Amino acid sequence: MLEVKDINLYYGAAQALRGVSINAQPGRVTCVLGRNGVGKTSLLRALVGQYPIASGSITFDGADVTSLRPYERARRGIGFVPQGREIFPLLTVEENLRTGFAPLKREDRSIPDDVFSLFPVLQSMLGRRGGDLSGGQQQQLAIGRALVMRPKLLLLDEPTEGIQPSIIKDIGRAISYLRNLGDIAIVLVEQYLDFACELGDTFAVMDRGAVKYSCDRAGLDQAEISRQMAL
Amino acid sequence: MLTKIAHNIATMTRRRWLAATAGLALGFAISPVLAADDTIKVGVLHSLSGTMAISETTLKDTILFLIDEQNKKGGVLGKKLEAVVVDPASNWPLFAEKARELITKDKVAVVFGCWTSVSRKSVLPVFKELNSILFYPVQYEGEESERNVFYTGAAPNQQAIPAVDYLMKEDKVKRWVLEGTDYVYPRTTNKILEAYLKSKGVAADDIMINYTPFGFADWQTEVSKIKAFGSAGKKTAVVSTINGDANVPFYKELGNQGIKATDIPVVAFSVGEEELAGIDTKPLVGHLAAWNYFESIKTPANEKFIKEWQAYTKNPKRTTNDPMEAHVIGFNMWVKAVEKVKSTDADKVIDALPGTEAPNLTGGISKMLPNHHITKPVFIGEIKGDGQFNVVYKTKDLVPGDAWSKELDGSKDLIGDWVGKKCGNYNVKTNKCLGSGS
Amino acid sequence: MLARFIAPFHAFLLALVLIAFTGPAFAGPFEDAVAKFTTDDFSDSEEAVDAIASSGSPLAYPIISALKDERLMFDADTKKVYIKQEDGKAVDAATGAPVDAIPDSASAVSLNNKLRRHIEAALGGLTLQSPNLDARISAAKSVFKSHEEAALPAVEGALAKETDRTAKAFLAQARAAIILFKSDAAEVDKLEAVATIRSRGDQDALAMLSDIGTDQPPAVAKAAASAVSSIQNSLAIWSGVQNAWYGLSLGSVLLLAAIGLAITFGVMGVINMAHGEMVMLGAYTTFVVQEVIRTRYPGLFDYSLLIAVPLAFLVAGAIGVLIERSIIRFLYGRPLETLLATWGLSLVLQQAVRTIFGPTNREVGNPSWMSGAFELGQITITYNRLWILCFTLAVFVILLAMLRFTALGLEMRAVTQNRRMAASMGIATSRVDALTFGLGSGIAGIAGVALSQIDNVSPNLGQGYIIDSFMVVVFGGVGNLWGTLVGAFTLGIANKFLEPVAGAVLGKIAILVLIILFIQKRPRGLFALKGRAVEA
Amino acid sequence: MPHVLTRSLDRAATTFVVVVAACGILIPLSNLLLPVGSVFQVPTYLVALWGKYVCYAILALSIDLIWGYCGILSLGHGAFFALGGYAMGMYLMRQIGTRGVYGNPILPDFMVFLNWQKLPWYWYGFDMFPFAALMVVVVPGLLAFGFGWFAFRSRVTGVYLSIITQAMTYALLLAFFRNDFGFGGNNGLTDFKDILGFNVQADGTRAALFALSCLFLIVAFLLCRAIVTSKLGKVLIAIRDAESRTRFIGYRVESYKLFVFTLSACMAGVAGALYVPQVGIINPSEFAPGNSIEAVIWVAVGGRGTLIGAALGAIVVNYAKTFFTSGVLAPYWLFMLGALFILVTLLLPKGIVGTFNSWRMPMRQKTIAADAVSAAREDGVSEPKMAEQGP
Repeated sequence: MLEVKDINLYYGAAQALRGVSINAQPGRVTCVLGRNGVGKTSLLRALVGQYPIASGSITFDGADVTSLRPYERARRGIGFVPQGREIFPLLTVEENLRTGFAPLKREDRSIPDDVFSLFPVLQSMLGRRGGDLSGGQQQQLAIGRALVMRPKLLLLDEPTEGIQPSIIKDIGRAISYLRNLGDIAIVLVEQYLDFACELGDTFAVMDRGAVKYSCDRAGLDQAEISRQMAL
Repeated sequence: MLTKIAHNIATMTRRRWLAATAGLALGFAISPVLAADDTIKVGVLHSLSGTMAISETTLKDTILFLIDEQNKKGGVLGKKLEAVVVDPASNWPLFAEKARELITKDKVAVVFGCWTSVSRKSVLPVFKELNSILFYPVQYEGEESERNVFYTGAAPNQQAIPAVDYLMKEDKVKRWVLEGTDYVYPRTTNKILEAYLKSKGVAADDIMINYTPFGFADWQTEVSKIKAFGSAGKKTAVVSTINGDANVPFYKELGNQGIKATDIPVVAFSVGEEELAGIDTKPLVGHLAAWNYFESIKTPANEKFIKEWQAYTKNPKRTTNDPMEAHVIGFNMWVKAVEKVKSTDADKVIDALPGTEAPNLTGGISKMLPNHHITKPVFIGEIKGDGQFNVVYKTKDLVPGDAWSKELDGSKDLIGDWVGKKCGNYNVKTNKCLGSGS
Repeated sequence: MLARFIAPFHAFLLALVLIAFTGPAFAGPFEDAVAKFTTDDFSDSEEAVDAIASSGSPLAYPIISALKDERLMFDADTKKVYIKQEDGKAVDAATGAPVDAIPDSASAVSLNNKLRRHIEAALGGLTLQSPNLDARISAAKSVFKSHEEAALPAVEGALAKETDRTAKAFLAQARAAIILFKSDAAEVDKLEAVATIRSRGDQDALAMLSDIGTDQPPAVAKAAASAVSSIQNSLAIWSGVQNAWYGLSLGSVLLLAAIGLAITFGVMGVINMAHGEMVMLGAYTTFVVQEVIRTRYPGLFDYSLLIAVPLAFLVAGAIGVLIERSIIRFLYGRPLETLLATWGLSLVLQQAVRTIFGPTNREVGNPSWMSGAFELGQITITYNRLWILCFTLAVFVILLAMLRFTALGLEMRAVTQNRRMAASMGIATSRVDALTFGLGSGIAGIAGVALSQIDNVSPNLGQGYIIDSFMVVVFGGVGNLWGTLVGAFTLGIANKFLEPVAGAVLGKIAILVLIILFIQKRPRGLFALKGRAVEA
Repeated sequence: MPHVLTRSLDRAATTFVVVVAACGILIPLSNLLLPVGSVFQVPTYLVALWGKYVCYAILALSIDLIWGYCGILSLGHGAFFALGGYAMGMYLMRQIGTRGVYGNPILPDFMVFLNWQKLPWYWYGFDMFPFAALMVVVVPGLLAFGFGWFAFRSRVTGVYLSIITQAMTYALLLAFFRNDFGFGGNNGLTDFKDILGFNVQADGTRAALFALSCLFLIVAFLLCRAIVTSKLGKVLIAIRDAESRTRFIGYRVESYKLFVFTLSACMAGVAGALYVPQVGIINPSEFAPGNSIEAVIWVAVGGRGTLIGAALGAIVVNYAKTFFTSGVLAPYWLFMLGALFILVTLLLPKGIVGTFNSWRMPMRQKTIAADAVSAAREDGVSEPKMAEQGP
């Protein structure tokens, strides 16, 4: 599905990613773990095309998307829930959801029922401005918005950051529901280890722009991961 | 040149500096154009871009046309005339710069140019300093007589006063609105008119003076003010010294608010055929303009001129106007003066010009006066539906232009006389030549 | 406008005359009067008009109205006078007999204002009983203005027959005006006349009542004086209403000029100094449309603006897209560089138009429905201003609806709020940028169509609006269309209330200073976006 | 020369000073000493022309100081230039004395002309050169101080500031156009005779004015240079790049901005004062917003944030203007000027000098810089939301 091979990314003279390779499969959650500033967000932004990579390749759905523009990648089915949510503040909740229509054919332009069944709060706030929602509500909206695009790959960047526990549970439920659907590949970037370990199928720990440890659910050793992250 | 400078800065050693700067400094010196002796150069100093291009471009074409015609007749003194065209771009300091360039670099024998008063004021010191000749073709506020300038447009007594006289006599106008753009020409003209009207017994209450900025476009309030002023039961007229682009919205608003010439006539001094070409004139029929020339005047000379002009510009609809005629007269006077003294030397030509005569296009012979203004006929025309003027009044004789207005306190004792007194502002009371003109 | 109503009626009348008048010519005072036109002297023509009007000849109306429209031709050599009919045929003015062709040596009898006033008065008397209502009303108005004693019987005759209420009121006023100035009228009648004229309450009434002369009976003079002051008082109140209307109208012009900028500058953040030139291109599009219509399809002239609006939108919009693709897109994130590049662009566009169309003004005509004015109470509302106000509001509403309800509108808003995220939602941001800029430019273009109706169409047209437009957008608050709307109308109305007090120049300076001070107080404009939404 | 001014000269700056000084000495000498007509003699009209360019260069420096180094884009700097010019013009008018056309010893011609009876109070003192010279600096300085005081405290920044500076110069334009204002209306001040007793039209005076302009250009350059290389300059650059952060660190951003804005206005005033006697006229059109924008463009063309570039840009653009407005090119010069502005912003975003400097950068740095630029341009990264600038 998604195959990332050996990518390098620079910010000016500083190297943010060093030969990172990961992959993601439908029906599975790939967790990318690591402390602040190790390159997790840079990796996701490279995947959606917001930062151009210097070398390496990104293959998605059998096609090389390395040189595609961000909106072209979105049109191929890469949905993105960025860190800090990046809700369109002046658009209503409904309009925020409708921005996901852009890659869809005219006849597909509807908000899937799943969005409201996963996040009922959105239903009741359709007319509110996105910027006026609480952080947790915005996070749900951001995920809902990505789902409107009918993604084949969903990239989530720290969806639990600064969110109250009850909503974290809702989000966790939503992610496992999406995984269980079986046709969406999910990449979850997290620092909240318990949350990730509960959902993840494979795990990669990053440090200084490189993947330094990886394992799958079978070989999961939470203590080891925790040790790797702390280093 | 740039890369060269940059290169120099980067690579030269300090020892080579002096040589380089000297070379650079001399670099600008080596540009003078070698003047060809087989032609006489004529400078054309009219804006071809910027806000004044709208009026001045035609005058540039006029001079080119006149030079072309003159060269067909064999030129002047056996030499061809050659036009040197520059674009001062409606920018007043640039006028001075370009004038200097024309006189010193191109060594022109005479310059035809300027439209606005400020452009003339800007180049005046240059012409005085370098002792050259400027022909200025536009009606202006007067109060000037310079040795190096020849004013072929109307002075206020050749335009404003006859127009007011006409309205007082023919339309029995008792109440006056003096509406103008806020700059020197309207200010002065209105000062003169105010003094003149008061001397004719018009009460101060019956004169309203209004000024608006350049390019004023929203005339609703002003026009309704005029309407209200006109409803005092006395016959009212508007004397408009509104300039340039502001005229079109003014007339459109007049037309739309239904102010007809039969109710409140507007007489304008800056609206000619060229300005009317931008408006649908049907609602304006009957409003007036005072000029020394109208395209519609039927004389053989004028018809011939229009035909040749339209052939030259390859535009059968191209209009003619008053400042163009002023250039025609000025050009012909200059040619005569040059042929008389057989030289293009500025001093000789300046001395020869007063007294020189040239036919104007509407019949009659204009003459250059000692004050460097000319005699002109005055016509009052009413706007017709086709954008032309119907002449309803004409002075019997040509009116000599007054450099100094007799209506203003500051200048009533002044005369310009470059023949006898050799002075542009001679006070006849004290018998003294004032200021710098001595 | 008057001519439009009279023309069909006049043709009808002329037909009647021609049927009745087929006999041979007979000499008399009428013929002598007609012959006076051949001298083409204003005072002779005046006498001729007066004589013909009072002759009772059925040819009087056709002759005088032909004179008015400069269709009355004379031949000085043969001393013949002809009427050139609107259908191109000609008749002999003295006999009414058809003529094959007017000789080439004939030319139109010339007019001046004094003569025109005579003609108006004469035509007024002649058309008081016209079958056309508008013609009757305008006839009554011109009799009111001229208040010639001779017209009194005609007015009274018409008054007796008149059935329409409006026309009747005008006729009564006309009669009152005549009586007021009739030296031998009874004092009672005069007092009644003053009351009738006072009821008009407008500036014409004011003019008439303040000019009744000194030989009136004291009671009449007193009544007139009190009427004058009462009219003046009511006019003073109306002048406030008038200022408000002028303010609305100026506001609508400001809004129209600024609304495109509210998109390119307010929404996209591009300081587009070439905005004024987009307005100018719209105006020139109107000119070109009208030129084509004038030469090819003169009948469509009244629709010229309707045709020009979409074309101007397309022309300016297409050029806008071109500019965005070739220049602006390389400068996003560098607003001040955009300012410089678009300034250069505005110079190029101006000079290009100057090269193609020449430096002088181009004539853009007003269609008939944009010409003239109507009275609302004591204020005059000109049709062009009214239509521009309606048009502006319509453009505003359509634009707002477009942004709110269409997919493109949603994408535009998403891109402006968070370009990066919008791209990750699959929105083709560069396409949206180009279309947004094109939309702003296109709206500037249609603003040009409207502005061509009240301003010069010259290469400098845009320059006059650019600073005002920026003021409006900044004053209203960048990024908020409603702010632009309120900003434009506030500035318009403030300007128009200041102008009578301070004069046009000082008024404008005062507005600029007020804006500068206002921005200090509220650095983000009138309708700054506020609240959590902005911080997010 | 004070030590503080010369402290921070590097090679390019020294070169600039030497070139300007050499021009300032050699051109007047060649004009005065060599015989007219000699190939090496600089004609007087070129002296006047280049004198004008040098004044523009000083104006450009003043703009670069606030725009290039402090991020304040003033679209109304022409106003300060014109005010300085008017102050000088008023002095020159008073020097005319009885040589005016009406021979009035007190009132300038345009006042006699409009029947003014006495000199307005604000004309008092302008017959004295020291007072006028003081006003050249004080009037623009005060206006800038007052304007900046309000604007910077209210944290008016970015485009908002640019647009209200434009409103300021536009309001002044309208005011000076008014004849009632007492500055000669549209005709402005003209027909000057003497400056400090020397005939303004004499070759010697022109040469001296040219030399003086060069001197002031050098002083202004050194002053700007001293500022931008000092600690103050670092703070200014910090304000330019991240205003709120600089404020949070504890700098009083308003005071810094106010100081540099006022100083820049004073410099512009001096430029205007030198300009007026050389061109012979000062008129309200100097206040036109277009003029101020053009001055900003000189800086952009030469290279924003490089002082030499600003001065060079002013000279290059104005030379191009002179060159293009003559002869066969005259009808097309606006195309060339417009195209120049567009191409420079697109192709040389750092201006001539800035681009030249980056050529000289080591190869490695250059590629990284280029990557950064292309990264910034890539969709999704750049955010054209200037509304977000400032707090």
